[in-house]
Amino acid sequence: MNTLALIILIFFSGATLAYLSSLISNKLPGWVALLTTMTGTVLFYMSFQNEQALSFSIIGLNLEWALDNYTILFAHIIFGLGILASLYSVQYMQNKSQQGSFYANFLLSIGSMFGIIISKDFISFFIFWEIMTWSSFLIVVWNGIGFRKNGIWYMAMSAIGAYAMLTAIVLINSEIGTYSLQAFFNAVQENAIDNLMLVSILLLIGFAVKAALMPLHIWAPRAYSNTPASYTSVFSGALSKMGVFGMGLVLIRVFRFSGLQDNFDYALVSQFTSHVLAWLGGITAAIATLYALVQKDAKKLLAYSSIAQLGYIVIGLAIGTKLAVMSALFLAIMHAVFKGALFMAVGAVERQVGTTDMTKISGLIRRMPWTFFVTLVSIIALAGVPPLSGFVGKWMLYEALITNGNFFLVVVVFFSSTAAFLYSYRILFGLFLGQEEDDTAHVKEAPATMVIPMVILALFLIVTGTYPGIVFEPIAHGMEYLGFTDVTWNMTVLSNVWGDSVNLQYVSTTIGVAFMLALIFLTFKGRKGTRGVSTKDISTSGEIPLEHENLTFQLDFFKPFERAAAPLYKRSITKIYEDVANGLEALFDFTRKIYTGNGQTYAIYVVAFLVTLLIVVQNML
Amino acid sequence: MENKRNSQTIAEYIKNWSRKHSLFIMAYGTGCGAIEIPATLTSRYDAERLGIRGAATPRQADVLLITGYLATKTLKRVIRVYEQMQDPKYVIAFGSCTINGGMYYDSYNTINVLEKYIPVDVYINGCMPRPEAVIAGFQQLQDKIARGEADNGTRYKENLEWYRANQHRVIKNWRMPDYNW
Amino acid sequence: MNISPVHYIALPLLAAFLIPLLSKLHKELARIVPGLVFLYFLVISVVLMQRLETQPMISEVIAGWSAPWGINLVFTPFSGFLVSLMSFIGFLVWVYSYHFKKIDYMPAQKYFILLMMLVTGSIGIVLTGDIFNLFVFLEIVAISAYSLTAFYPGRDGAEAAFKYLLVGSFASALILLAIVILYTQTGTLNMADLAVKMHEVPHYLKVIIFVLFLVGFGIEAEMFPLNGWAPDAYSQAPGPIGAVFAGIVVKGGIYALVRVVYTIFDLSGVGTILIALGLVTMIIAELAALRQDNLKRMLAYSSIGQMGVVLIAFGIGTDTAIFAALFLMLNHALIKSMLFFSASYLLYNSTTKTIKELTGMAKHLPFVSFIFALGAFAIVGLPPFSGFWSKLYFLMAAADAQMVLLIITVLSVSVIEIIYYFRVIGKIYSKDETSELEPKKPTINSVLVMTVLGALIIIIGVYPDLVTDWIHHASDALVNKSNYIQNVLTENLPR
Amino acid sequence: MEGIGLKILGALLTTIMAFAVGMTYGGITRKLTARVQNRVGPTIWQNFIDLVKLQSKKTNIYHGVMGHFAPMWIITAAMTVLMFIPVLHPNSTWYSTWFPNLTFHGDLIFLLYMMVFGSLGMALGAGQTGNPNSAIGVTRGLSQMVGFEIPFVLALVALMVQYKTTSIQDIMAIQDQSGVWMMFSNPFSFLAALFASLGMFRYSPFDIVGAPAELASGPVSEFGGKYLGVMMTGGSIFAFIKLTLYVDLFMGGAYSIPELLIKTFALYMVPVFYGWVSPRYRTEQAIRYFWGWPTALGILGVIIAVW
Repeated sequence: MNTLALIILIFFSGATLAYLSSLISNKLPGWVALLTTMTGTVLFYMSFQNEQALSFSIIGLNLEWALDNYTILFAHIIFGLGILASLYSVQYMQNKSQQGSFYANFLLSIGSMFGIIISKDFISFFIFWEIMTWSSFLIVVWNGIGFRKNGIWYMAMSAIGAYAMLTAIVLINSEIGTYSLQAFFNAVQENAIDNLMLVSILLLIGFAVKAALMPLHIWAPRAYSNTPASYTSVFSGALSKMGVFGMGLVLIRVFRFSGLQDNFDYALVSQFTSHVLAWLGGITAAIATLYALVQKDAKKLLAYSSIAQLGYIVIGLAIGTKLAVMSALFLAIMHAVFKGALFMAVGAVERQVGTTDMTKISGLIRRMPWTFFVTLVSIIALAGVPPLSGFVGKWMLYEALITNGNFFLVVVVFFSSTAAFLYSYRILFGLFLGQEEDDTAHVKEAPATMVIPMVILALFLIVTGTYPGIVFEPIAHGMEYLGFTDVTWNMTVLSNVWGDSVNLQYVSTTIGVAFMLALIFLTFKGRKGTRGVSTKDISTSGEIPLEHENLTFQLDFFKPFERAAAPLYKRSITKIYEDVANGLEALFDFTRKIYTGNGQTYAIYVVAFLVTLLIVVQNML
Repeated sequence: MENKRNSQTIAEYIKNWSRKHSLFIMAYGTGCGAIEIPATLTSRYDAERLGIRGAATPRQADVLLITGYLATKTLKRVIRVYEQMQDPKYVIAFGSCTINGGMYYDSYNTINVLEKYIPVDVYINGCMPRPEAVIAGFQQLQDKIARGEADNGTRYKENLEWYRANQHRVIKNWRMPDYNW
Repeated sequence: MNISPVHYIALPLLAAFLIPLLSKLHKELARIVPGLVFLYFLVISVVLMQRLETQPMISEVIAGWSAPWGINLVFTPFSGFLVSLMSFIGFLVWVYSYHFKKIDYMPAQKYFILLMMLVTGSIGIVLTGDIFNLFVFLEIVAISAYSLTAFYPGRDGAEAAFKYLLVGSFASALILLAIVILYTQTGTLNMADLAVKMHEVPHYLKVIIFVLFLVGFGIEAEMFPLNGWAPDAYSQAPGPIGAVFAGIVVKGGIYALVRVVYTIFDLSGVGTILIALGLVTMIIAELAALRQDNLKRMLAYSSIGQMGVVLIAFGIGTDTAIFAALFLMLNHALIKSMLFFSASYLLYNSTTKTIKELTGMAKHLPFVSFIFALGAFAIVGLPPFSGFWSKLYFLMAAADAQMVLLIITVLSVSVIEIIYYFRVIGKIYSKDETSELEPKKPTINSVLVMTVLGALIIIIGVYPDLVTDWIHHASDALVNKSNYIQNVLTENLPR
Repeated sequence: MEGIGLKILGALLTTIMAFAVGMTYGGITRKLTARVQNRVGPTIWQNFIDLVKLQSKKTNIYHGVMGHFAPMWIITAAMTVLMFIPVLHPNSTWYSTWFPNLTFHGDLIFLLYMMVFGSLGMALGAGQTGNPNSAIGVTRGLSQMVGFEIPFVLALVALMVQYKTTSIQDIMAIQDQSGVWMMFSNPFSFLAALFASLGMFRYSPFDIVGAPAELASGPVSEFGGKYLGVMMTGGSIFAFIKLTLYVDLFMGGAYSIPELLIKTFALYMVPVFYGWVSPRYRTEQAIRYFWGWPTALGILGVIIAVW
């Protein structure tokens, strides 16, 4: 049997099995899911080097599945994160009810994500896309809380995106008579599609919803924060990348290498669209960052931060130069890694402490050192500080923007990534630093099966910080699929088109040496007189904080910044959406006035309709 | 001066010299003497030329200034601050009140002899001492430091039980946390 | 016994008379006999459909007079498709409602007879080749439907039935009028013959007849603004009857409309009118559904909306479009029945039938809630459920016809559809620890029915080729008008 | 091997020089401030004395592992950045023999990010202490950073665009070739960067982080003894780094140490002078300040650079 079909089958039947096994015992589905993901992953990694393809037909439509380098790049994300998340969730979900439905949807979404990337025709692409949407939707609302607020928005926005995509798909089909992706790209090359811009923009809208691009992002914070953390890592790490995956195809394969660049109008429109997207990405990054830093809930903060990070990725893709795309794909992978790790870490906190509200937690660093370590590493990567891998992506992005002449966009990006330090610190401080709570004195480190996946991700961040070439290799292959030729990369040296470079090995060596020197100096100097004290032992003007008092600064953390940036906070897109939605609903209410419930009215309708038809139709027919 | 040098190793000498010339003060405004501190530190008397400057927190401070009478309520804070300071640390007490209670000698809530509660390096007499006197006091302390004689914290630690007993006697509701200061 | 389409009509009519007598022998017979009839329907459908493999259509002449003059029943792939679907749904409704009014059998007897007549009438509409006969069957349907709407004693049911009656009698009158005009002009009532002779009718009369038919059948087909009766009727009739309305009766109305438009008339521009009407119907209905508190009304509006889409598809009129329309009808019949079946249980203990009362139902009725959710997923067209394929084909048809705006409108409305369906799911699945109610557990036969429907929806969704051949045949038969005329008029001499 | 030995020696020399210069500038500032206030003031070596005293504290406390690591982070960041910054002009003889360090392996954006590394460590250490003042100080510092980063980045973008490079050596070389310093060829960007430097050096009116009066010196309020000493060292090196960076970018770099000292000192006096005459801003005022005229100047600079 074809491996691709087998993997899909394994995931989908695994989902069924997971659900059915929950009828026997609530503990089983977790293991079933783990086994399924493991089997699928192993199967994929055993065979992904080989050429894989499959095509079959369903109600007269040809479906094609195949692996290519671009696909493999994203498959790494899906399977890597998927297997870690399923290992993680076994313990995370331990005492929760209804695990069957959770794991069924978990596996469905992973399987369908794989389905999306291997689809080489729009129909199976769309089918898997929708399966992914509703399975993730079911996980978003899995806990039954805030269904209306979280779930409906997600589903509605996803539907808008999906339907935009569907429109584009059927339009493409009506133009070229097939759903094949390759045929579409060929048609683009040959300029055989009349309303290519419309189609592309519709497709982009569809992908932008999943990539949570402003102004289509409003589902994201709510959906991300309402999801069990074991899935949020996949959700934010891998699922949102499906939007990136699609955008890459459209922005690069259609816009950049369309063979129509000589056509002035086409070039103008496609460049305009790219620019608009790039700016939207920038605005997304900036605004989402601003919202992230006022959040009190760690998960919500990370949700907004995800949106911001996806903004960078979109910028990179929209700019579309070699370096920019490379940075975007690199950031996409890194975002999957560090955001996966972060959501897992926050999930560990949630499981051990019972809340993710940063105003209620503090000082967990001693209780959960591994979780802190993972968070710290991920946050450093997220903030883009060298020597971890986040910096590599950021660096490439900036260089790409500057060398490409997007001067003001780079400032916006810089602003948002500087502001990102604020929320980065917020989450580290909010959860792990500050005075220790007596309430959390009993808290222990999360179980090993939860810590191990996180630590693996963290280690990956550290290693790729110095040797990003590990990641560049699949990216370069993927970019060649997208149409770039001669993609160069180096194991440790980053360089831009102007020839400027950063040698990461030197950086990490210098940091390491300097740090070791300082460590030795500080640790051994006056070692006798040096001692650790409790975090309660602080100098508060001689006042003595009592045992139960916690002086950790948690509320209104960035109030001064909020005050300074008040105009930026004044208008919330979410609120606008809600107003629009409410307004529309009120407007739609008029339909209820049509149906008065009065038989006479209905009779009049019939007569009036008859007369109208007689008048109108007489002229028409 | 010269005999001081002889009794110390060179490293000790350098350390003490730097301690002498860099005094971060924790001005604890316990009483009326606090008014003299600004005068001492600002332009007219300019204590900074002697390396004396204010420190905001006891962690960074070298010298604790007790500026006047000490109510028992304040004493608790003073002890706390003192214990939070890092060795070597010094205490300068201002005015008569810290020596013998001064005009508050029979007050029900004021301690009379500061020495009983925390070790004091230098008393500056007067009610109140003028900035000149304060600076003189500082210089005396500096001399003491340079001689390597001022090590307040060790004294406190060695006689901790005695100090604690005295402190307990006046501070009835002793709720000092049992931190490992 | 030679199986013929006549059995569809004759047997239930016979049974309807016999049931009161038989039930004197044994009470249960009042329940069982209709079931047997439905079962027999299924058998005939299968046999006849198989026979269609060898011959293009089966035309059965009643009372010996051949086609242009006598009354005939025509079993084409198209009508066969609809008849089989109706039989199937009818059978499922019977299974589902087998326990209905178990205690007192008198209402049950009425219920089952009416149900049978309703289905029979609808099947008759589809089968008949005679326009007047069509009218008669329409009346049978209408009268059974009125009675079923007023089935429960009480003001609301009676009011709903009255509205239905009022509007329905308009429909009857208009259709009758149209038939009269038609007959005066052509002198025939056979539809095939009419189609041949249609060119004799002056254009202005043609238009008038068309409009009369459009309005008349439009009422049954729940076309805007003639569908005011529908929400009331759906919500007042017994639960499973909602499924019959949505799955069977409306299909009959649509069939009649389509038969008239596609076979009898040769007017150009009808497509545009159908599209326009369908569009308006769909938009208004879905918007109305968005704000409904009452679950059944919501389902009714949604049903209307779906019919609007079907109308649009018929209006587009290309092969793909008609394929899509039939596929839509199939899916709608299956899914909406399933929704009504499950909604009945969800609303069983509710006094106001509002969505609000469904809070936390999933805890008490996990299976029914699951089925409802499945139905909602399928009807909004999420893959891999059956609703997706029909939607896809509909959009493909629209795209081929270069109707981008139409696609966008339909899909925007679909978003609204998603919102209101998912709101209900949200209510059902939301955590509510306070609810104390002990709702009625679904009986084994209803579970069976819902399982069958759910399985079908998933199976068709995953493997649509199972039914597409069937639908292709049906749509070919519909499009190929001359074939129909020729076969009816020439080949069907009495055997 | 000889080359490596020389390089290590050069690196050590650079570090020592940076440290000494930073400390001395701090001392000079204190002296000058005292003179402005009509005081005698401490010696200009006062900071060294303070440092020695801090290092000779007999006891030290830390509040947890991050409290222990924070000073190391700072000094690590300082030393690393120093290694990647060209202290002297690449064309000068001194540079090639003594101060090349690792400057060919980094660029401007790398430096920008690397400079944050230390602040991050500081913030973590401050957070670990559990002192509310520290955390407040950190949030103020971060907020202010968002403020001044914008004009600063605008200036840098203008620079990079104008010279079509992100390498500092190239920027210096081009300035040398054209004979016009950046501060003259694009004065608006220079001004924007200069305003940003006010926030960077955290002298009054932007000393909202330390804010001795209300925050008890902010992030460092729980640090004393050797920890504070190491932080001071790191801070001094950072001061030198920032000044050198400015000199490199806007003043064409320096060919010799005295030239470097003159230029850096001149630059250094700007925030100091500004501080003497200004009271302290509130945080939001500070941020708003940077988002106002400095940003406008920065945008103007970019426009001119693109032109």
